[in-house]
Amino acid sequence: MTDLSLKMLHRFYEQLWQIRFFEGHVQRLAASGEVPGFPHLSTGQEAVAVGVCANLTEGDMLFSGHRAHGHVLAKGSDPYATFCEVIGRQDGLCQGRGGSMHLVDVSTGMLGATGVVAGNLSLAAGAAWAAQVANKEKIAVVFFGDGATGSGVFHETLNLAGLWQLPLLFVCENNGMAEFTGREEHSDVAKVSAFAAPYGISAQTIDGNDVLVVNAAARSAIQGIRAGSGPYLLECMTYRMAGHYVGDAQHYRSKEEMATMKEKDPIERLRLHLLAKGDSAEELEAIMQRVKAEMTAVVDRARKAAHPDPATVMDYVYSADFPGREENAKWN
Amino acid sequence: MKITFAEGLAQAIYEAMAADSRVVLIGSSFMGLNMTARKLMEPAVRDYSDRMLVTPISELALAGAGIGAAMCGQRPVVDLGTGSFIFQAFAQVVNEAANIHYMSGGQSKAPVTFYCLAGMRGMGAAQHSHRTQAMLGQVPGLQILTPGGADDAYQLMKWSLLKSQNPTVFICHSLLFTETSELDPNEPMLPVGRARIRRQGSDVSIIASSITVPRAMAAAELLEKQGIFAEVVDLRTVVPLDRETILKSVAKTGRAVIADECHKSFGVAAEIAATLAEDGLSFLKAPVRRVVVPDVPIPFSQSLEEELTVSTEKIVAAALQVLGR
Amino acid sequence: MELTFIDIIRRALDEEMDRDAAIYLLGEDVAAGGAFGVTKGLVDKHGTNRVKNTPISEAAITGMATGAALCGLRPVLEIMFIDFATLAMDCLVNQAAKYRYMSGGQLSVPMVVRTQVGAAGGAAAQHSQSLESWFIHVPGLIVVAPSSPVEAYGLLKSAIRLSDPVLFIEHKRLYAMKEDLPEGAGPLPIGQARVARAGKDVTIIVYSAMVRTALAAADNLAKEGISCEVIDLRTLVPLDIETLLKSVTKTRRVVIAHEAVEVGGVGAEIAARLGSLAFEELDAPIVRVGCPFAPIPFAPELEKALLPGSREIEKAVRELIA
Amino acid sequence: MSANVSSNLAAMLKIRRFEEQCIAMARAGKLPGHYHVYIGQEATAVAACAALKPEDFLFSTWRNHGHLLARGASPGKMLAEILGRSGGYAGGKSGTLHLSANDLGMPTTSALVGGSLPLATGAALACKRQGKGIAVAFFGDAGLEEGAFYESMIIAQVWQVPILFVCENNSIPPKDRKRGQYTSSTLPAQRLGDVTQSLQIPSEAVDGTDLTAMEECFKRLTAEVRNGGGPRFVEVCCSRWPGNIMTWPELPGGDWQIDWAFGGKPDVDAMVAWLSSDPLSLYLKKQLAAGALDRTQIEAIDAAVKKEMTGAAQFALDSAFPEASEAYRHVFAAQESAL
Repeated sequence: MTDLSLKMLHRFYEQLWQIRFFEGHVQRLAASGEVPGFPHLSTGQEAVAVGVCANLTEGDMLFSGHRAHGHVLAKGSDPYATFCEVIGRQDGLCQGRGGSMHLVDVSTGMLGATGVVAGNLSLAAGAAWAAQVANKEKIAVVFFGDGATGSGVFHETLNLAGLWQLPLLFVCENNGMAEFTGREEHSDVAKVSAFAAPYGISAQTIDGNDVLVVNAAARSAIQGIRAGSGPYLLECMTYRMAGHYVGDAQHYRSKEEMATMKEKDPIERLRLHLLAKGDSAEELEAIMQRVKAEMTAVVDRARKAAHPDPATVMDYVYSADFPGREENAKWN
Repeated sequence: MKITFAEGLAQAIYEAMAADSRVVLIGSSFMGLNMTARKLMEPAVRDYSDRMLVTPISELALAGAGIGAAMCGQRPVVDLGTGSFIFQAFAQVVNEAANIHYMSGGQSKAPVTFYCLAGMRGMGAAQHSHRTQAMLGQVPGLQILTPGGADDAYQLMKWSLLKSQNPTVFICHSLLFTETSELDPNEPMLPVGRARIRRQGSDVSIIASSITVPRAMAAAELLEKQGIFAEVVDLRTVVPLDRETILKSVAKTGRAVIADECHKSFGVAAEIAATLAEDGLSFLKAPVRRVVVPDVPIPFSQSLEEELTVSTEKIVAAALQVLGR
Repeated sequence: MELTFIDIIRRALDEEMDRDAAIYLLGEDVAAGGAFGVTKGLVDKHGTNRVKNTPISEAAITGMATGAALCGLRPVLEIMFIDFATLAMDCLVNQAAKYRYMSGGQLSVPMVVRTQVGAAGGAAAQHSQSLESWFIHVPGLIVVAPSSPVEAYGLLKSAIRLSDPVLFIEHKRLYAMKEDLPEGAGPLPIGQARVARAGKDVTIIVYSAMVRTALAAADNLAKEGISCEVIDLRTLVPLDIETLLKSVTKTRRVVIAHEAVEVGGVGAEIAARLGSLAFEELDAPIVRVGCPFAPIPFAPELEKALLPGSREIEKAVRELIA
Repeated sequence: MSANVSSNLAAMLKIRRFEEQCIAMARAGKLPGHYHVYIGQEATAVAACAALKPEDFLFSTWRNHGHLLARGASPGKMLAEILGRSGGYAGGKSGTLHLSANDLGMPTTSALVGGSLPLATGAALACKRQGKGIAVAFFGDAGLEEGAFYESMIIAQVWQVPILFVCENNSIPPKDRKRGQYTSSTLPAQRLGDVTQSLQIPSEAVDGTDLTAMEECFKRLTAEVRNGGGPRFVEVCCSRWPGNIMTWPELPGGDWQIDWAFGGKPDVDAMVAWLSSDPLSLYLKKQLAAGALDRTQIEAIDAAVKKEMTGAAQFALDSAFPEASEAYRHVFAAQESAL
């Protein structure tokens, strides 16, 4: 854990803040009605995205769900294009077709975020299979919440991954909440990692709020997968500081619970670690301020970006070689 | 008494739970993310929380559990949340519930209600905006309720929970919650399977259901300012489909505009247009027009979604077109 | 040499696999040949890596095929019966059909889902359905429904070469049908209907196994002096409306027939379009022939009572002419 | 001979002879469509149904004949249904795949892998709410490959409903199993109970060739479930009968013969090997060794069963094919159309 360079640690610190500020703007603009739809925030869970993605290469394929802002940014997408997508602009990653719940950036290997709980798991297995038959060292990674473990597809995919020994890393962000209800009401199984063993899949449950712990655990899991030891399930215990979606008043949480949040904050924990390593508070404050200013500039620019042209609404339903493309556009 | 759509739903659920202890709620986020509407469910939560089951995100098995409990004496309503999530439960809804009465030669029945909060709700994008009534309407054995007014939200929901003997999909549109209508508790309910003439007219029939009902009503008002009298037919239910009322209205007006939020091809409007082409050709004075959603997934961006929306303006334009204006 | 529908599909798959190493077959028992023996023997030539058995997990294997298609493979997935596609609905409707659009054109899902439809005696309500029109209502999917072995050969080859997800619908009752595969047969165009029989009095619009039925009806009607034009749609998405309009302009009368339930089916869409586009051309109301609104019963006598056949088509035509 | 031994023997023989009858009728071209038989698994249905009460609900699969017979269904009405006749339980609409008997607590049968499991879970919810009865779901090992299985388990556990999941694993003899090596199914789990145990559902395995062991097991498990203990899972380890081949069942070596319990041998090697895991033959041998019955008694029971089956076959064959108008009935149940 301590073998990471100071440069790397500063990079983590920057990335954590980048996601935090990005989502801060999303939350602020959503409150004023400027972000359409129901964006989901990962505030408090940033360490998982940053810790895992630091071990991935551009060729590795990533799948995520409706809470994907952090994963997309950590995998290296341009914050401007990402923000444009979240507010539905033409410069967005998907030209305004996807929005917050369906962020895709093929250039970074971010292949799909799906708005359907557990909808991404089997797709990631397919991507892993494609890598396996191509004999490449590439792997697939899928982020999902503990709520997804209630879905049958989770079970089907674990079975397949174990059976075919796929190069696939399951990363469960266990934030203890499935939409609006606590995990204890959903399942008697405290740890998601317990599901892996019957299928012969190795698994581990770790502190997901410590970016260094996440990074080290993911590194060793990913090395194993690349070496051909089959799928791995990494369960990161984390804490959703935000509601299920922007605007969720979180009546299901107690005041005491809200108060202890700060102790769990992954950014604060990394800051304390860096201070202990000899960084000065001023230095860290400067990093934070710099990221903050950058993100403000990005958001200001994005808000000025053009909306998509309604005349293009029929684009991309089918590929260019689809024979019925023109007929489809003409008839409608 | 004037009520809102959301009030009608909440009241129907409360009254049904009070009237019959077999009414069980499998999942209970009927109002989706609408916080004001969610408050309306508080009386039911207060009095009947023992009949509101906590649900993991397991749509397939939750739907199946609803069917199983219905076959064995309960009257469950399964809240599938966002209507698009019914795809996870298709195997149970389509292949089990719809077939049980028939396959058993009439021995068994499954009076279960599947509740879907569906439709183009504004920035729901491609995976949260489905209108599934056309797909489900092709499944013999399922009843599809598509209320477009608060009166029907109340009555159809209450009927489904208390009286229906068949599996029912209750399709609720999230943009209807604040629509209001008059409800006279002493008036007998219009039977299920009968369309409601929401407005009489002589020049053109506008056939609507669910969210297109208030939009058709608004269109009719705009048309009246131009001296055109549109008749608005609110289907209320897609299955059963009241072909008789549709044909009767078009026989009177000679012209039809069908406003529906499904995709154009193979949608609810296609079935109605086909019915008119088969049985109403002799009294049609102009081709039927469909005001529907083009064959394209629902995009996220506001400007793109608006382009696709079945709006009042588009209904007005179609009416003018069939009138040759 | 005469080949059955099954043999010919196998040959098309085999040749396409030779042509393109990115093509992989997967599905329940496909290595052993699948439930109907379509893929039998392919594993011996192409290996277990490319002809892959899966668990009975329709939701996950459809997702896997989609994910693999996103990442450069061209999977051909077999879903044993279209009735089981209900278990894969989320993936087909919410994922595969949407990825190109939601990603603003960044992603492609070049995948073919082979499945089969239809009632062929005694399989009852959960193994006999014709559910194709659900998928036609989903933008982003292509739906192909061949009517004979030779047609299937050409259409499957084309389907495999497309860049969008295709549902390839085979009919149980066609599996044993035999035809000569003409020398030099190749891919057939997607989106072009075929005039299976020319005529002048009535247009009968059909696809899949119903083409054979309509041709038989046309034969019988010819004896009464009624000349029917039979159009085989071949693909349901894209729908070749031009060919239909051309025919209707000539005959001025239309019967649309399919085995799927009449309500909300392919016929409803075609009737609606012709009702609007050919309003002036029609001399009589359009008539639809489809399955009545009931599940498929088990008893062969009941199944026969329910399924539309050449008798129903003939009756519809005679009524139109009268 | 105790009443229990004689009723067990009669119940198992009834299923065996019924299935042989089906195969004979299929060979004679009387049985339309595909079908599945329960030969080799008779002891499971017999032991499980003995532990049930009239108010309990049962759910089965396409391989359901044994469950219905053990529950007391009429062989004549079953056979009529399987032949698609009007005298069948569903008047010819269900056939073998969806055979059901609502008055016996078997309201429907799904022919989709895992399809009945959510329904059974819902039935258990109804039982819990109504304060009586339990639900039992029978399914094969392939059921574990479907997400429906897993979702049903989770819900049953969260809701603590009274349900017993009975997985009849007929793929490979238990002793030969290795991880990932099931023939009929594709699971990496070595013991199926490991999967359910990870969901915190008490799970166990029982020898499906041993009627006595299963009687004890089902008695205990149904009592636990009935007393509010929540769901239970049991894997019944059976051996696949050689006649269960890919497409259509066959009778290798012909009808089962009493003589095979007295040293006689079928002329098919696979059958000779299988007899050592045939629950019926094993039960007979055990009771013979214990002196609980003799050959004459066995022959008398078998003769009575065969007579019943002949009657059932006659009933089915005499039953008329349904009227065409029947195809349109029962799409919807009758109901009041307003409040």
